[in-house]
Amino acid sequence: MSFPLLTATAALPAVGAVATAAVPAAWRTAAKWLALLVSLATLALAVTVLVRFDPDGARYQLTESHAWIKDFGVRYELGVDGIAVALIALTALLIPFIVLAGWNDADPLETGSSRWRPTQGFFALILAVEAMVVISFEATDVFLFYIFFEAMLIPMYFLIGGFGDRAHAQGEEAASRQRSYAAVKFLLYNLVGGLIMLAAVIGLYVVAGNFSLQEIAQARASGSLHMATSTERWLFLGFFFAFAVKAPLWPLHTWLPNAMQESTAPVAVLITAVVDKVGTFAMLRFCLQLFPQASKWATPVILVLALISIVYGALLAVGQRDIKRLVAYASISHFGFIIMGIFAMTSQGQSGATLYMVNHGISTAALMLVAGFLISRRGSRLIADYGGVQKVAPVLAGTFLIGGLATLSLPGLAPFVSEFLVLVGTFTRHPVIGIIATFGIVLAALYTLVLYQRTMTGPVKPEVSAMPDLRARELVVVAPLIVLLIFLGVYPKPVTDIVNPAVKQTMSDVHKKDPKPEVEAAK
Amino acid sequence: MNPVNYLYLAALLFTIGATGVLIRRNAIVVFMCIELMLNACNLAFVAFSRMHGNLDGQIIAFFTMVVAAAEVVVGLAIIVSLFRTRHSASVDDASLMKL
Amino acid sequence: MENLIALLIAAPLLGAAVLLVGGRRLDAVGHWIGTLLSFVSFVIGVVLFADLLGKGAEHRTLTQHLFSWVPVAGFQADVTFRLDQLSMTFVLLITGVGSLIHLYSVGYMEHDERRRRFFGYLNLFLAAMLLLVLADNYLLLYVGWEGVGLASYLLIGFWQHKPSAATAAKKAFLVNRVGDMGLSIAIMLMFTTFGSFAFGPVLSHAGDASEGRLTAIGLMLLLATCGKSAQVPLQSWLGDAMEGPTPVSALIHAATMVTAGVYLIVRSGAVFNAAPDAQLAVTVVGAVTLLFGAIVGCAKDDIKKALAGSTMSQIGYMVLAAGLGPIGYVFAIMHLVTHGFFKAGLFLGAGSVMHGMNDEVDMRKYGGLRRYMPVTFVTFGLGYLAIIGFPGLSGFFSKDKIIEAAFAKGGTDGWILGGVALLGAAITAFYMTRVMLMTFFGEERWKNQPTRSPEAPSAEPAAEHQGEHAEPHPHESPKVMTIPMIVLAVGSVLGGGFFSIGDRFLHWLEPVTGYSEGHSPVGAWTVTGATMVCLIIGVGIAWAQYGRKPVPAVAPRGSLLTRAARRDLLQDDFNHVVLVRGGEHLTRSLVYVDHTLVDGVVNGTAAGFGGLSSRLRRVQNGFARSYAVSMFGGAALLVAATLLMRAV
Amino acid sequence: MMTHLAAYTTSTGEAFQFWVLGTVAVIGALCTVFMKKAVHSALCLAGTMIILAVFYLANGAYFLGIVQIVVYTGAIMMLFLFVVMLVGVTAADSLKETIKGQRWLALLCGAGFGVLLLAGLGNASLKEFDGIGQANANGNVEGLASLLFTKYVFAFEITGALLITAAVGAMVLTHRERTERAKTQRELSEQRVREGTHVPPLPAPGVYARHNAVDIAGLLPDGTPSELTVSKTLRERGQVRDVSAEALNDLHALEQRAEERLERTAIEPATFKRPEEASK
Repeated sequence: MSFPLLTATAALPAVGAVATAAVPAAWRTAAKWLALLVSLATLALAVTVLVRFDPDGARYQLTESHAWIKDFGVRYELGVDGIAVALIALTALLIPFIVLAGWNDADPLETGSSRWRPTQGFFALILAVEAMVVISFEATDVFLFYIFFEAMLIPMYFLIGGFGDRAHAQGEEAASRQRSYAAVKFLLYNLVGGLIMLAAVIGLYVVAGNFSLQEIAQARASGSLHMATSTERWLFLGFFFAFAVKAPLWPLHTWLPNAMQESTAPVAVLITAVVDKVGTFAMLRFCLQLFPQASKWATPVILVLALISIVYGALLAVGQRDIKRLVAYASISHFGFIIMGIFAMTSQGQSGATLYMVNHGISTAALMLVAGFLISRRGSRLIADYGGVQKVAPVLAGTFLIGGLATLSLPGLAPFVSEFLVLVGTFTRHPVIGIIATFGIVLAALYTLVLYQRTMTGPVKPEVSAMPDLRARELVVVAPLIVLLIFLGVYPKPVTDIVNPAVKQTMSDVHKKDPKPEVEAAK
Repeated sequence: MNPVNYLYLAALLFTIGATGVLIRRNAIVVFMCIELMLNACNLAFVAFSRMHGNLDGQIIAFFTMVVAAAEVVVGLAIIVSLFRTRHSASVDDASLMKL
Repeated sequence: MENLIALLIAAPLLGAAVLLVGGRRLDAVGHWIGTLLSFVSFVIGVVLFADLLGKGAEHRTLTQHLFSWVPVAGFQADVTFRLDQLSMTFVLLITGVGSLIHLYSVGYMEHDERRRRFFGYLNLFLAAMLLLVLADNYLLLYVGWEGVGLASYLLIGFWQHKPSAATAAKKAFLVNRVGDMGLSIAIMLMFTTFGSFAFGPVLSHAGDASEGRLTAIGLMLLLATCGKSAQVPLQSWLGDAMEGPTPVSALIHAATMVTAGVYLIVRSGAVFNAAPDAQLAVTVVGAVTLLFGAIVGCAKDDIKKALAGSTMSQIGYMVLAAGLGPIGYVFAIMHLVTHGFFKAGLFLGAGSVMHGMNDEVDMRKYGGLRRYMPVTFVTFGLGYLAIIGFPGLSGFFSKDKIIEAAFAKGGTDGWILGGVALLGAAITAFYMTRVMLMTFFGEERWKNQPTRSPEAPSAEPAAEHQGEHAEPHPHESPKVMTIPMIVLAVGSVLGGGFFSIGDRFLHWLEPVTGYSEGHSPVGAWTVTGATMVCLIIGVGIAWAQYGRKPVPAVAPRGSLLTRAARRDLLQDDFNHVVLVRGGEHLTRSLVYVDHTLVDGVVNGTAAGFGGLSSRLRRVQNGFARSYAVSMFGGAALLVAATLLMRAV
Repeated sequence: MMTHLAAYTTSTGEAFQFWVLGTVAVIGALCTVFMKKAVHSALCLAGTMIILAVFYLANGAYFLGIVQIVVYTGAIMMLFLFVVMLVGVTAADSLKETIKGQRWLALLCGAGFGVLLLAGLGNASLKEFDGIGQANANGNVEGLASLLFTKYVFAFEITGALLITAAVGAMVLTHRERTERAKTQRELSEQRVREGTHVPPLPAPGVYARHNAVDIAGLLPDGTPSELTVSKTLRERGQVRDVSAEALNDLHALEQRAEERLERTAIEPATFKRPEEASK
């Protein structure tokens, strides 16, 4: 038996989480370094997975399979396809930055404050989330997936509810109230989605007799497992609902702005760049593979919802007065693109969507983390409290601009490639939806540039005149992300090469072929 | 007259007893109403006994009486001790079932 | 030789990277690095040009494949460059004029503490613009297309501390994005139509596709053009873009970037040739903009904005020509090149004037400057003569050809378009003469008055060391600024003749763009004659109005048209009322909707359950008798159910 | 063996007895429920039970009839009366409803249940009666006994155990073991002094009230009655007579007479009413 690489990748951060939590209270810095080391080691493991993965090989690789709950046919089954590999790499890549960016976020407040901020807990929770996200990407057993899909809510709940921004306009009391509101909202939304999914999971077991994704998918493909049309649709909806909450898709999105607004920037990145990706990933892996017919049946509605997400999220981003809320709504718009790409049912759409997940992770991380640095300097999230930062802190402004440009999908930066692929993929099958979605790029420019203009340009506000530029630690966080954004914008082939075969498989799962062009001119 | 009328009477008495249980607040009266219900049942049993021509119904009625006696003993004892601690025989006082 | 193409782009890109990442260490030499790399690019361009000239007309297309960019199933985007006669023309224009303006900026931006960054942006622009014209497929072109938009954004907003500059930059980017949307939809359409968006397959198979699709593609490309080239209805950003430093206006908003739309149409000629409706739309847009820009140019007192109106109008000519199809492509490009020379020259001249006038931009506060800045006067004057189409100068040749071609379109269309083009020529003569007269002739209106205009409180940093309200001391600019102006003036004088005599330019471009001789209903000399008459009329009116009478230092109220023209023919007001206000209302109401409705539904559900449970909780009142009632009711229900079941 | 008729009827005498006594039984039951005082309820219930005993007898359940009278009416009802006496009369005797909607719900449920029950009985095919004669052939008591000690012997034994348990349970519930020595009078008075409440003995009833019966509250100097003067049990039963208004009226009349005698301005005769009268 070979080394269980996938288990190790998920287990390492889990063990790290426990170890970090166990560090004595006085050794705060040690806990931080431990968390950083663990996340880097996880990254190393993830890179190993990436290297060992053969894009042209079997669909699921590095598989592990052990019996777990025999009576219910639940197995501990892991395996990765190209999409999962890309996302695991993204997750493992982002966590060290999140840890580094949140280095001081969970320090105890200055003496005299009654609030105690458990540093160890903060980093342990982040690592715990990482472990659960990674295993969600790896699980090929529906039940196993479900458990971790739900379990990650717990550490996220504590991260949102327990660690907010340091300063708050309305005082500590209001901040804490809003935080717990956001955390509860997050939990409730996702829990409801999860419970509906649980019903569907049980239903799937009743219909299929086991939980193995591969077996069920094969049985579906070969026709040996027949599902009644309505059964399949109900099960699909049960799964999809949970993923749509997590993703989040309009109109199930309202938890995201609250959660992102109230949590610290690194945690906000964790939510939107890492945890939410599980939702869109699961749509590709579970919805399309298990319920191909129902997926096709639901496509029109989902595409329209995704379209609404895109335009609506962007419009709301324009109207926001809070930097983090703005980024949250921008993310909703981007998730609209991802879901649209998935359900466009074209190679371009799905490859684009997968690529989008990776790119959105990186670009949002860049933008949000810089925004977090900005907010921590001034102690306010309100856009109106800033102005002229560019003059005082040019490097901060520059990185903020690059993050913003990535968000608006400027060509040359990574998100452009994926966004365009999604648009093309949608357009080839649904031209009208594709065209309307294109309006999203104008709106994206609007909210990004308005944000930049209001915060960074113009006369220097007195409150920001003493603002320090990015520090070394912060540069270490931002610079690699920007380099990655540029690299993947210019040369996304490494990612597409991994993703394409998996997308091809998914396309064949749903029995869809790309539409032919009118004139065969490519030859 | 058809002896089934005894059954109607039993049903009537039972209903009156049940309503009494719901309406009265004095625990003792409530208990009396319960006794009334039990007696109504006994009447029905006796009538059934006659209807079927065997004594099993009467046996059951006999057991009912015995159990009712036991119940009354315990119940009244509870009422007395309740009254001692709360100085009231009302079943409503201080919503007993609420924390 | 092919391998040099990438270097064309790499040189300025390297410059941009070094200058922007390098930090303050490079402040002392940054501008020279930028200028040097720009010249390097130009030299490479010249070498490649020489190489192309050495080949036969049919072999003048070089391609360089670098790597596969986005390969997904049928969607294959490569990073491939294509250098043919059309791209070569642009490369030379971009790097040539670009290098001169780099040089000019060394002097112009001398006192700006962020000069290094300025050169970084300029280099970034060069790289993006070169990428735009060298791309071998539309997606790569799109990268350059947005890249120049970014550079333009950064440069317009270079003085970010001025809110007006920041706003103008944002506006430029946004309006351009609308155009970019057109380009991206066009690319998608190409992909669904041809399964590719590389120039080769698309252009060679354009004839095979249905006309409806081609028209759609054409219209989307036109939308892109409108955005980038400031054509009606997306022209509103160009006037505001003058907030940027003057060299930027000269390079990006006069000579190169704004002409990218013309490049796009000419490059996609094969598509337009097969879609007459799209072509008609192009000519209409061109004609309308031609007049629009000219009228706006007549009313502006801000020298740069007047020139911006002129730019709009001249690009209108080019778009008009490009819309005419094969009879106009070559002339569109020719006018583009000559315009690049003289308009860059004019802007640099304007910059030089401002440089000497404490950054005053109001022409009503100029006057009689020819004595103080002779070199500027001469070069500006030559540019002026070129643009109004003075016989023998470059504008004469290129514009004349376009007017001829417009008539040659034939039919009513031809007469209308030709007439508009002629009218445009007259107005051009009027407003350019106006600029000339107000700036260099007449009284010296700048004397005895403070000059810092309130609109530009801390305008160009070059003036920062001077007193707040000092009377300006007009002076000639340093050599590093005048030399580029002289070179450009020489180009504007000789370019047209050089290109036209012997149809050199026609023969050079024809293999790429195709050319067909138009059959004009009026003779070539008649058109020339008519143009001359228009020119004289225009100049004459301007002379009568601004040359003979003194120019009031404060603008008179003016006619309704004048006032409208001063406000960009109310287009901004329209935008403000409809788009900005409407958008604000929309977003605000959506924020409200999201908070109350979408969130409200969910919260309402929660509150509903909460309310229900608090109601239900009241049932649990702790009274044993209440519970007994429920039990009794339940028993009654059970009896009822039993009876019912038996009855059924 | 009798061949049974579709409509088994009883003798006319029994029918007469049923209708008369049945009516009384229902009235007794209703009185049980609606009588204000527990004692009256208990008496009505006893009456109903006796009638039921008669019905048992009429139905051939002689043993049960006797047991009903002896055990139920004789023992259990007496137990009830004892408890009523022990507990005394409390506010719980009021028929006034305190839970909103309880009465209506109860009556609704009761009516519904009753109607359903009667309807169910009406629907059931209960026309065939075997009569008890055959079963009682060897004597009712003997028949019961033979069943009780054969077929139902286990149930019988268990019932016995239940009775014993109940008896023990009742004792446990009602018996209070004194865990500490009773306080002496001295200790009680010392405690009162310590607490500062009612150091002197409680006032006697009837003081200043012209009566000195135990159920009349003594009056305070301002003429209002003092609760402290009457026994707690009387208070709880609501059997305290209030004569304060009378006394005050008498006083007033006396004053008026004195004024008349002294030929002063006539004073309007004031009438004092008892608080509860005033509130009516």
